[in-house]
Amino acid sequence: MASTTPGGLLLVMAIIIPVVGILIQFMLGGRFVNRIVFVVLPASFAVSVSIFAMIWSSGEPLVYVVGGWDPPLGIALRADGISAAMILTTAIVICATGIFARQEFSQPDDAPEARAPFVFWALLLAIWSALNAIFLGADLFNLYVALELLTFAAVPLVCLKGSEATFKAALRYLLFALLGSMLYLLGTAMLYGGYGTLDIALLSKQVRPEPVAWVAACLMTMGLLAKTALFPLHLWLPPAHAGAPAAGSAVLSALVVKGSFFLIARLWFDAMPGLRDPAAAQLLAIMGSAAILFGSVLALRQQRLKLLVAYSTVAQIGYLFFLFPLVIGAAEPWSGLAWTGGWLQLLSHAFAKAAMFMAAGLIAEALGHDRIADLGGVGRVLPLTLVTFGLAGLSLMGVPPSGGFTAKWMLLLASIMEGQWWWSLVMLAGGLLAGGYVFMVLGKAFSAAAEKPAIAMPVARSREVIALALALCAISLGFVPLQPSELLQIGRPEIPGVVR
Amino acid sequence: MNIVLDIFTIAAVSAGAFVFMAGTVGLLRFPDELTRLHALTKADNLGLGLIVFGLLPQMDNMFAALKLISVWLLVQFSGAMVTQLIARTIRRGMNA
Amino acid sequence: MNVVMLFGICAAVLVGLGLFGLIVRPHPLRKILALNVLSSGVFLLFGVIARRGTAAGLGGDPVPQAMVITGIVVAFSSTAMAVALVLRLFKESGAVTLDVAEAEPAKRDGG
Amino acid sequence: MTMDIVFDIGLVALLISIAVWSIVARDAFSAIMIFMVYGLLLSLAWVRLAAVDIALTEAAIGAGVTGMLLLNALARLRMTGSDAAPAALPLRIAAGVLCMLVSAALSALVLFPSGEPTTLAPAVMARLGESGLENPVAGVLFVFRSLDTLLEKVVLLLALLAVWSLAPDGLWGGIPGLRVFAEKKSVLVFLAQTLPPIGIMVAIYMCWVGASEPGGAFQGGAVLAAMWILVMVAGLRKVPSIDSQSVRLAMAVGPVVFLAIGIAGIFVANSFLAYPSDYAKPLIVVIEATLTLSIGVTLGLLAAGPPEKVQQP
Repeated sequence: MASTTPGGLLLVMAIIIPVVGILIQFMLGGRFVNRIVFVVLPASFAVSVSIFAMIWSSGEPLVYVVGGWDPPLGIALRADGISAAMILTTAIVICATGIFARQEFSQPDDAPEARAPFVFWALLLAIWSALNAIFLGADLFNLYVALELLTFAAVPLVCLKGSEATFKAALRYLLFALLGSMLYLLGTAMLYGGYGTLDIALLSKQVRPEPVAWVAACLMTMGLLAKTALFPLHLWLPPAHAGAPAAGSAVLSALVVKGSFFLIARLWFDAMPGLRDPAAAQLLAIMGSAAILFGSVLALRQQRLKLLVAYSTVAQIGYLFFLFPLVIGAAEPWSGLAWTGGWLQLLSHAFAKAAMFMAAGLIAEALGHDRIADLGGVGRVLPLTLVTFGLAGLSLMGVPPSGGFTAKWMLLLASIMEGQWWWSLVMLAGGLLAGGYVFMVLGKAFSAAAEKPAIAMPVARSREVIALALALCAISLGFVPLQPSELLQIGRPEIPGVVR
Repeated sequence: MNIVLDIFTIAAVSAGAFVFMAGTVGLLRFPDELTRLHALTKADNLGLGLIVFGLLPQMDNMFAALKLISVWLLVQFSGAMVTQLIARTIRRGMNA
Repeated sequence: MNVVMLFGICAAVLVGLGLFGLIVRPHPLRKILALNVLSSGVFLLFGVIARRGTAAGLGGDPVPQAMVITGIVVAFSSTAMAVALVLRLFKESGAVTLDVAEAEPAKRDGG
Repeated sequence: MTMDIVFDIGLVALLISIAVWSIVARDAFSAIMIFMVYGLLLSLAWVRLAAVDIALTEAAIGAGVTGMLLLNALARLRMTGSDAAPAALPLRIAAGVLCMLVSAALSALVLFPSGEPTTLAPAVMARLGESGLENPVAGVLFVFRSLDTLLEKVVLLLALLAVWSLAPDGLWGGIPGLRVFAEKKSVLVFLAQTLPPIGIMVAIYMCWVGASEPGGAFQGGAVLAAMWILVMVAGLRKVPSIDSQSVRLAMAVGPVVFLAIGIAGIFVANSFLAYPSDYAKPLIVVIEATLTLSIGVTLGLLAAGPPEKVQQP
């Protein structure tokens, strides 16, 4: 069973290369940070692409048994289809963020070590390492440590600007996140007490629907929901994501909240397949629906652009939870379609939201403010950025051609064909509301009546291009075929019916 | 022989526990900080000393006994120092 | 009644207490304290599970025991980080109200 | 056996009532004081659960360093009297009911376990010999689940980075705002001169026996940190600036050595974080020794807080 496969070492490298970067940065000091990042980002990117390529071409998961100690005594790392997709997406978004932030957080060559560059790059690398550890982890306690690593890297990013409001947002985020980790750990303890292992593959064979498993699953899901900011546990998210510097918001909104969502999916689909319960799945989707509706309505009512984008994240997270009722207990081929649709939504939202936060950041930088009411005419000053915002918006709304459209179409189709048509109403309403807030911004920006606004600070064309490239990634996901994806099924024998 | 040692241990440890109890009562009942400090340190010195003394015969080797004694000495030392510090702070507070 | 059950109940009560303090105490420092009580309950549960798994001449299963040691260090790190944030917030604003008024109802669902 | 259970019942009752007290106490100062007592009692509970390694860690970190951190915070917040009132009554009742439900569910699961006790103890003991260690907990930490331990060291480093990151831009590279009571011939100075040699020896001893008996890098590191803070508070050694080269090296050396040995394992022992069979124990001792230093420095700096003063040239 679990034994190291060829190429398994890549999994270790995906986790430790960023850590090596952080350690070197501490040892050599911040003056070398530009050069360290210049080496580590490409190296780590290459590793991520290789992992993706190996899984894509072989159709088999990669496994690495750390230290040669087989589970349950030791820890294994495992990459299946969804890990591969997440790892590649993470690599693209983080590297794009790196290029986007290169100027803002550049350490001057002959100046003494500066705070912002030192902290920002170390945190970015730590987030990358933690996310990879989450996507590859096959042991629930190891995943707890990875989850904490992610928290510790994400929270300081929120208050990097250092104002009273961001400290408050960071503290609130931290308290929610710590509560979430503790509930997760509590569930982990109970699973170990019940089954004597925390290895996901071994657990999946043993977990039966009995009280200990139910309580553990419930606690762990609650904890992870707090970290994913699913309504009504979303209160920490908007101030935190809106308060961070643009590059930080992009990573936080596009990737960090997805890390804990990924764990919820791992838990329900991989660690405890024996527990799959339609009622629980419905409950998660109900919370998701509430998130879509409330998040979108609140986004419409925001007066600041970055807050609007942050509330849109609250809404878009909701769609991910349709994965549960539409896959669990449903028949092929629709459950496979829903599986693909759910993950595609996650990936396209990652690209679109990163692009959107970067665009919002550029607008705020150029104008010196991000009040939506005063955005009039900004489209004539920053046409490229507003196009980026619009393209990302298409994906969020679910208008073709875009990854968001394909994803939502698959989910919609699955919900109707499975006779759970009520979710499709929520999806349509969510799409309309998203259209509302996107056009509210675009309408202001391109309004013919407005004067050309004064520019506080010009923004570099290269940064605009990076944001546009991410938005185009989200659009290009719209061209994946409308059928269950083979890649996302790799390593999942329990969902049959996929034509290979 | 063993029984004698056991009885000795019981007696010494009980005496130590009693001193600690008395110290605690003092801590709670004495009127001001300085007298409370006095009660606390007496309990520390004598109580812990009695307990360590009582436990010595129960140790199976020299090394373990030595560890016990050094624990007592360390507590003595740091306790005395910290008490001094607290007392000085209190006196400074009174003068001000 | 044996040691395992006794400390198991103790762990369960501590978890509930920590959760309670986290929800009802508005001051961030008190919330941090409550989180520490909560985590001590969780760790104790690991310890109880370890004690229940006495075997091979050991007083307890060393695997959960090692996990607790890792957990204590992580919990300490988070306390240090949270306390530093509270102090910085105080320095910036002269007060440490978290403005948690709207965050509270959400936490209620955290259990 | 009956005596034991009476003691345990007393201990549990005390633990719970002290926890209740620290949650409901009116003012923050007493809450923190009580919490420190709670930490010490908790170490006693760990001894009763036959987990001496954890008892040491809890006493050193859970009660010691955490308590110091909270007290320092309290002094800086200058909080006196009662703090803000707790939440409104309906919320308190709702929260109370919810928390009781959680406690009840957990207790029920503890009292009526569904299966046989689970344990990996035999598996650990069967393969512990291969590592040359005798302390099974150290075996799990540094051999079987060493990836967890390695990542957790990175977490510790990140926590320090997070604390530092709270400083304003201009103070980066400055000196942490630890309060120094420099007063010649004070008792504190005497204490700071005499205690550290003993403390450092205790730290080294703890780290050394960690391979075979309870103890190890964490406990040793915490003692080291306490000694360092004592010396700094007494004004015998300056608080270093956060960009000091030696501090940075000391912080990173443990994780770096750990990672380097782990990577070397790929080439000489066929797997990341595997040790070549004959050299396992010496390598682990090297890792633990460097980690003790790094942990000591990191914990000390965590307690010292973010930089608050500019470095004097």
